[in-house]
Amino acid sequence: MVITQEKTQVTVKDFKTDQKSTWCPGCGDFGILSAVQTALINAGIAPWQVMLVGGIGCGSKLPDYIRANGYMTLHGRASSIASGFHLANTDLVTIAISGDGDGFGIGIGHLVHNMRRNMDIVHIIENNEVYGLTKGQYSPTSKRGFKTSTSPEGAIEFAINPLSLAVSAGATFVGRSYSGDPKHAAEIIKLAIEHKGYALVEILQTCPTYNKGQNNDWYKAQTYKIKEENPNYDETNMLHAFELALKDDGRYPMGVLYHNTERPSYTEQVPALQQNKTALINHSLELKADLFEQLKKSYV
Amino acid sequence: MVITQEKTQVTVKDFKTDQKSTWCPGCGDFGILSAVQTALINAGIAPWQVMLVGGIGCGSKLPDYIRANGYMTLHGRASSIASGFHLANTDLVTIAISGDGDGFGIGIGHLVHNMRRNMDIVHIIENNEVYGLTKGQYSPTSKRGFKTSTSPEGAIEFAINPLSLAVSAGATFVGRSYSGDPKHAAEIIKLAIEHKGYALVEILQTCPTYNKGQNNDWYKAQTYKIKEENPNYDETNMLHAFELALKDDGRYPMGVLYHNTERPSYTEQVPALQQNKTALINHSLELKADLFEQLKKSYV
Amino acid sequence: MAFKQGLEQKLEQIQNKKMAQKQTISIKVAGAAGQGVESGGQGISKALRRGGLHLFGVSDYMSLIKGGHNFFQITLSNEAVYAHTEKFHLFISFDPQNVEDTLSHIRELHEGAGFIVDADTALKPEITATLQEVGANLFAMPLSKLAADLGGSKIMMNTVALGGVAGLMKLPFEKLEGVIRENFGKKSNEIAEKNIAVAKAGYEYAIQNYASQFKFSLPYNLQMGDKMLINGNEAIAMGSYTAGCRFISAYPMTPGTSVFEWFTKRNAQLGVVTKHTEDEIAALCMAIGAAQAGARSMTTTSGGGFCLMVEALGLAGMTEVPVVVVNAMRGGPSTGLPTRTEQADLLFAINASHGEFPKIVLTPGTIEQCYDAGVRAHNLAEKYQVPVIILTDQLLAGQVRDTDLSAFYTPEIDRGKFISKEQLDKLEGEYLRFAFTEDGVSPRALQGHPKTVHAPATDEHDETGHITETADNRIKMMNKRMHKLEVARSEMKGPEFYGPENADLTMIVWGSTYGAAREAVDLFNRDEKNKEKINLLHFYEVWPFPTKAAEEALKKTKFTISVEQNYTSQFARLLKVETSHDVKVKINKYDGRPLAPEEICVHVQNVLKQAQLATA
Amino acid sequence: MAFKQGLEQKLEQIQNKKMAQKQTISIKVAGAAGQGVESGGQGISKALRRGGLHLFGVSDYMSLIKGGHNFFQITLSNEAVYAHTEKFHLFISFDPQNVEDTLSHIRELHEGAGFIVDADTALKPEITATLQEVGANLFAMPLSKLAADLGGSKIMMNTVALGGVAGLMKLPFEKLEGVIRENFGKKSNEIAEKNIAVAKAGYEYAIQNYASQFKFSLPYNLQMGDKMLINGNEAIAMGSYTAGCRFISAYPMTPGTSVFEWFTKRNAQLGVVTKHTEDEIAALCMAIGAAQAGARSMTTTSGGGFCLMVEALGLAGMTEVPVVVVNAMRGGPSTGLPTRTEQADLLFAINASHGEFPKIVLTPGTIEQCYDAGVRAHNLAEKYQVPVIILTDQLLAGQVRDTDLSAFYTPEIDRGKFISKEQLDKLEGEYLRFAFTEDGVSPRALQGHPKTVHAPATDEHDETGHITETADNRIKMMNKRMHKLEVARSEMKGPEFYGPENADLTMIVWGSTYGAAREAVDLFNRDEKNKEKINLLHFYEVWPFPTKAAEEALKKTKFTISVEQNYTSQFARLLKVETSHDVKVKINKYDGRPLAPEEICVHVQNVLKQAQLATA
Ligand SMILES: Cc1ncc(C[n+]2csc(CCOP(=O)(O)OP(=O)(O)O)c2C)c(N)n1
Ligand SMILES: Cc1ncc(C[n+]2csc(CCOP(=O)(O)OP(=O)(O)O)c2C)c(N)n1
Ligand code: SF4
Ligand code: SF4
Ligand SMILES: [Mg+2]
Ligand SMILES: [Mg+2]
Repeated sequence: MVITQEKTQVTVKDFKTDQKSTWCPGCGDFGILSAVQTALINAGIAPWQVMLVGGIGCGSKLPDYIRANGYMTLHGRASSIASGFHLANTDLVTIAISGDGDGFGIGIGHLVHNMRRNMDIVHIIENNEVYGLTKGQYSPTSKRGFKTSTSPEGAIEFAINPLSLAVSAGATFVGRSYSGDPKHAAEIIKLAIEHKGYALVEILQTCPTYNKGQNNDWYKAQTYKIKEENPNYDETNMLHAFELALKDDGRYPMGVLYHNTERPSYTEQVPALQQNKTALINHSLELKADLFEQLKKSYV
Repeated sequence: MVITQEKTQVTVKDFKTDQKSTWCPGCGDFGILSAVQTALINAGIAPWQVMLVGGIGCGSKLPDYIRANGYMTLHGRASSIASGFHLANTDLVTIAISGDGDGFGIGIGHLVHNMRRNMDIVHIIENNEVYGLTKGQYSPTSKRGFKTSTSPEGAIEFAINPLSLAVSAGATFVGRSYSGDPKHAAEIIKLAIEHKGYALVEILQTCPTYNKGQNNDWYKAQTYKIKEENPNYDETNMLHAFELALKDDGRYPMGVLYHNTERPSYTEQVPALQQNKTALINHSLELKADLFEQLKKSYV
Repeated sequence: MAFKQGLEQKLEQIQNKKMAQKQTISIKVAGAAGQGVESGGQGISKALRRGGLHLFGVSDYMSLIKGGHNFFQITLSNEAVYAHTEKFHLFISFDPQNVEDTLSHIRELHEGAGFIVDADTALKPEITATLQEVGANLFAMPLSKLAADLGGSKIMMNTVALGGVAGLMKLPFEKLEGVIRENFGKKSNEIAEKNIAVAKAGYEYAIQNYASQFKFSLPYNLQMGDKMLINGNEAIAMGSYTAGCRFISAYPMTPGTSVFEWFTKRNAQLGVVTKHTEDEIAALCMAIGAAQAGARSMTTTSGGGFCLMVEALGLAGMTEVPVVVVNAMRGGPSTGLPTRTEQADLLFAINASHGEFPKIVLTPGTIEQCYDAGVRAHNLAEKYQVPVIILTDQLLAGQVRDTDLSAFYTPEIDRGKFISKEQLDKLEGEYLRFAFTEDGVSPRALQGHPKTVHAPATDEHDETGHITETADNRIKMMNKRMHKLEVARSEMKGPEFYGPENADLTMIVWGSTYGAAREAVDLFNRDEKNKEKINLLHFYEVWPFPTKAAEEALKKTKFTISVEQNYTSQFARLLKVETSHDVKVKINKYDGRPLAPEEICVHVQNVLKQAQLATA
Repeated sequence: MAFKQGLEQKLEQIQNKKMAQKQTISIKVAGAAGQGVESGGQGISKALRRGGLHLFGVSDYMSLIKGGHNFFQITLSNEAVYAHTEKFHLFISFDPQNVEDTLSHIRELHEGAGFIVDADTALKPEITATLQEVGANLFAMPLSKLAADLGGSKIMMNTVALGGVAGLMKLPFEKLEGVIRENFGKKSNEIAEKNIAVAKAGYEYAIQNYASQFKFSLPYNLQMGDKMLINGNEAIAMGSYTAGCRFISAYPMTPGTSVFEWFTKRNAQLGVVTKHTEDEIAALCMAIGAAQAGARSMTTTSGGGFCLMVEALGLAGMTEVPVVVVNAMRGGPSTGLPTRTEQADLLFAINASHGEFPKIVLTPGTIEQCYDAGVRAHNLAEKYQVPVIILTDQLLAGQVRDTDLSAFYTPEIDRGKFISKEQLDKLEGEYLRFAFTEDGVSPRALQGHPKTVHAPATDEHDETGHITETADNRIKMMNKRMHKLEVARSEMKGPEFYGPENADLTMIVWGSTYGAAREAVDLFNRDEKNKEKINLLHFYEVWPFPTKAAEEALKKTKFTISVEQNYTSQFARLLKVETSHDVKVKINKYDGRPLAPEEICVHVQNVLKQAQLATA
């Protein structure tokens, strides 16, 4: 995002809230919450300088468990609501927060369109490969064969590949991390915040209740950092990003998969925002008499 | 599709209807209508053996102008309704018909999900890069800078790349043709019909009313046949398909971009359809007394 | 009740009565889509209006882009005029070869009326025969010839025809000339001048050849001064803008689109963010996002798109976000009659979304009320922190009527309990976004200030916005939210009468039906026998229902009938539950065509007859 | 009216009256989510039911997966029982350290009631003090010890507790043993046997140590025979299946999901295509696609998902496609109280989608009616070729009650004017999908036969299905479609009374409120003074509204009050507009918790008192 506010000295304390979390013990969402907090602290963004727009789902409740501006909205609509908020107030860092069902399932239309528009927001999608809050149905990222209440013989659909999809839809920042490594996740989120344009951050997330197989040990074995395996990886090359996203060795590459800094963000191109260099909500509501007269006269 | 019905000897006459078209003179939709008809004739599919599910838009009205089974439904929902129809009656060849707004705009969520499911239907998307029926607003495929009533300074969004998106979403057949070449379009549609799984056919379409610049001459200059330019093009290679889809030389490759024959279709994996080798609508509705008793007893 | 069923005869009786002061002339311009019916109609309207006539204009069009058959109807009068008429005096057709439609228009011509067509067209014998039957004159003008000879292109034949109309109407030519210059001058001066030349030729040709046959005329009021010809959607848009709307996100859907396009066309000039979204869900969600940020925001659509918005409507209701939704109704259900008019979304709009939350529904009936609704919607939304729906329809969206510039007033912007940055700086203690208050409205401060950090939830929440499921809080929060509806009810505008007090019969109308009903009042009562027989009661702010005002007004009625453009008399149902009032007879029209005053009169006469029989 | 406001005292008065024949014992099992409250509650319910008791069971749970606080309530009786009670006799807690919730439960214990906890838990002094206050006994059983010693794992402490309950209830142990064997036997015999052993230990421990202190008991009816404990959603699903539903597409949303999961779990066995879709729009659209193909189809959801379906509902209405939609209501608006109950979608459902088209709305109130609604929905949908909505709610969706197997009858499948393949082969002339007929229903033939080629449109269409905008056809088609509603109205089931004829006061209820109201009738009238004072009138098929039957029934009432789980008395509003009947008093509950019979009685008593004062 284009960060317009001054950096603020903040600590964990500033983000502390009394609200009790409703997450299961051991849920990966705790790690993600801490990663978000760390990223904000490291980026120098205070609770009042950020806007966290949650969808609906276990992970989407994140804004309830941190002291920061937020808005817990509708299932699948976080991306749209966050985009609207951002266009009206470009001063806050706007972050949408979804689960895999929320973001890649019901919400994929908004996701795809806001990515190609290059809306200047961050979208964190917590991917536990299952519907948690509704008690364990398979999701668009569930692996084929995953048995759930709505797929008792095992899912027969091919899972979505969020990263290749994001790249081809036009996201300009595509990163991935994992809930068991909040430090890494915080780094990626911070990069996403600093990126200008739509930044998708997929965070692989453990769900010890409904996706027991993919626990922390499993993820540790299945994930690797892109830059560690290939220090020369060029994240600005779209075709490389595809290749990596499509690599079918059962392992999850982590880090920044794709980063395009050349495309202008949507926000930068909106006439009403460019001609008047302050956030829309600060524009005067006063009606200019001559303009009004001119508008009316044009109909005479 | 798995074509279960016998081939039928049909001619243009069989598809003739009295219904007057409401398309503008010179509209590319006429060419597409004729291509659909030719494809059906060549595939040996009679009007009663096919189901054409239209969304809403100029081109989506196609089923009104041909004598064949059809259903003109809602804006953006053709893919879902066609999938539901197909699952209940696997005997008919089911073809969804959308405009670019219908298919790639409001309907992209259903499109993406039905592609990765590999629903065994054909989806023809008539891409005129504009909203025709609502009188010329820009669409998700409109080029950047395209001036319309909702983009008076020119569109500031990056157009969707339907083909790379389809490939990464998991479509198993991705083809493209153009309304000015109905013969080629018919060939591609026929291949799509014969493909088992989700077959996306994008048909570039002229709209002489709202997209005057992209007329037949323009398209003739901007399009080329994949196989003509590269006879060795391997449509089964996903990465090649990406590369071609992303090639940014302003020209449109036409033909079969991607073809994956290995993935099972969704339909083939549905227990209720597999255990009883006839279309769902032919299954008996009779209640087996012992099964009913067993169901009730399980709650005692 | 379906219309036009054996009623023609009675209609004639009504029309043949002399109409005292008010005189009207009606003109129809018809042709295929793409032939310039709409632009021609608008152009001649502007010219005639500027001449000093009152004018009502509305177009009838099919759901297609080119071809088919559209028409534009103009009603001119020496007095204010609010609806089209069924019969008319002058008919210009660009597609006379479309025999079926042409004949149906001709059958509605008055005796002595004129029919302008290009002299080059070989008219079908049925057409000339029917013209004779109704006693109308054929004005076969050399439209294409004059256009080709003087303008250099047959395309200008429309302009020749408009010149002909101006001639027959004895409009000072400079009025038409002015409009043509304005309309074509943007393209090029040369084109403008050519069009003026051909118009002039048509003008003179008509005067010389047909003026003596065309006996209808109206006095031009040269003192009339400036009036706007602006349609309902444009008025809503302008009212919204002047009330401070700075964000509009929408997805095109007829007839809601033009509210959006009013803004998109001027987005840079007005400093408004306009977003064409991927669907209606995103349209309302983005508007809500922007409203939550603090911008006055809106969206616009029609029924099918409104369907997709109802979930987000509940989001706005639950989290108390002010947002404005325009639903311009058209013929339903489903895709229905996409370019025609209907009033069938009333109960859907009022009850839209699951669960219960306060919302406000405005149903303007005139251009002036459209402007006012635009203004009030944004003020009420922010004052009560609720979603506001403006329910308009195709008829109102696209109609023009000479409108006073002063009716478009400079609004006061009432942000309600809005806490400014400056006030926040001084704030002590914790800010509670959903604080319990007497009127249910909580002071509203925006996110982005160190003292206002909060995160509202669509789940039930406490005063801070945090999720909580306790029964006590739930009850209080429901009471708080629903109480806003009661407070708002007291400022909803009550219904208004038009016509004589103490009328025997009162028509209950809402929204756009006002126009035709108002003309029907004038038309019906003008008959000497019927003096002061009927009036109307018009509702234009319907939710929360202004029950008290409605009850007061109903006391002043003797016999009520509802007149609605729908099948199930939705407003009569609403009135029943809110006031216990049962209308005696329900008049319904649902063929997508707007009610005409004459048609209403026929119904009214039937009702009166039957009612008298019944009480005899 | 909010409940529990200074009413406790009056409540006591009612409860202390001897209840002649009907005796009840209520049990509550509480704990955090994930502690096995639901499974434990279901298990002991099954065992007690099999012992020969009537039983009503319902759970109360928060919107989270683990933690928080849930409970399962069981009401047992020697007679049929339809609701939970406010006060109860036996309380088992797995999270007694959750002081606040535990205390609130304890305060609802009867004098002499028992509280089972693990002896290893050090109870907070407030808890023991409050227990003493209410006069309840602490049954601190060695739950974890027995589980560890005899079962080898503390996890089995729940089973020990259930054994304890069985012991106190003097249930023959083999009843519990049977249930445990069935439940755990699937996993492994060993686990089953261990659980039986620990249950037995709990059983005996309770009998030896506490039986003498626990004075409540019920006679087991050994002749009772088989009854189902099936919940409302399962009953809807089973009714739908037996009526021939072969396609269900849905998106998970509490509390609608379990209808779907009933099918998904059995999809191969039953030969039903089940599709978990990407959203609710696709869910209904796929079901409509399948229905258009000819399969009996349905979807299920809750309010928020229903919002997303309303556009497609209009598609089904316009193209006359039979499809069934279950909307299981929960606390709204928006995300609201996702796991709690409410009846606030009635008017939304009836008026859902823009424009006007016929639909049918069923509002079952009991498990038996849920089954019946499942059957009827599919038959009515196909007979009238309309969408049918089953409006249920969280309370009904999740409740179990001993249900006769015979109540789940073998349905007749009525496909209405369905034309079979064989008939088609013989058909002469053109097939018209939307042929005009006397009852508005057109013979329905499927696509896929050489003689039936057609393509319906959501635009207004002619008899073939082709798009047309003519006014004449429009009027006829609207009349045709809307007329189906009138024909269907005559077969909508009218309301049913429960309780004495000629009661002084009649409660008007709909849907799930039947249960608590029915128990309230019994409870209230059992008081000698109140004999035959109140009854209820229950509506369970509400759209098209069974006006005649309702009017007949209302004539038999003297003084009516509405009792609804919503804020705005939606049913009373509907009743008003349909029958002109004004209920005298409206009772509303909207905190997401189900009404209890005692609570209703308090309201009724207040109403009666005030009414008498008023007429005095
Ligand atoms: C419109 C709508 N449909 C369905 C639901 C029910 N629902 C709540 S959360 C959820 C899915 C949660 O899955 P995911 O997004 O992966 O989040 P998780 O719980 O796994 O973190 C669903 C279907 C809803 N709230 N709204
Ligand atoms: C829910 C909904 N929103 C909007 C519309 C209005 N509408 C009709 S067609 C259309 C877009 C047409 O564009 P496209 O799909 O590209 O088809 P084309 O007309 O260009 O062939 C829209 C927005 C609608 N019918 N339904
Ligand atoms: S269900 Fe899974 S995702 Fe949800 S809170 Fe529990 S562990 Fe976390
Ligand atoms: S507007 Fe364009 S797409 Fe629509 S019918 Fe006309 S030419 Fe074809
Ligand atoms: Mg998930
Ligand atoms: Mg298009």
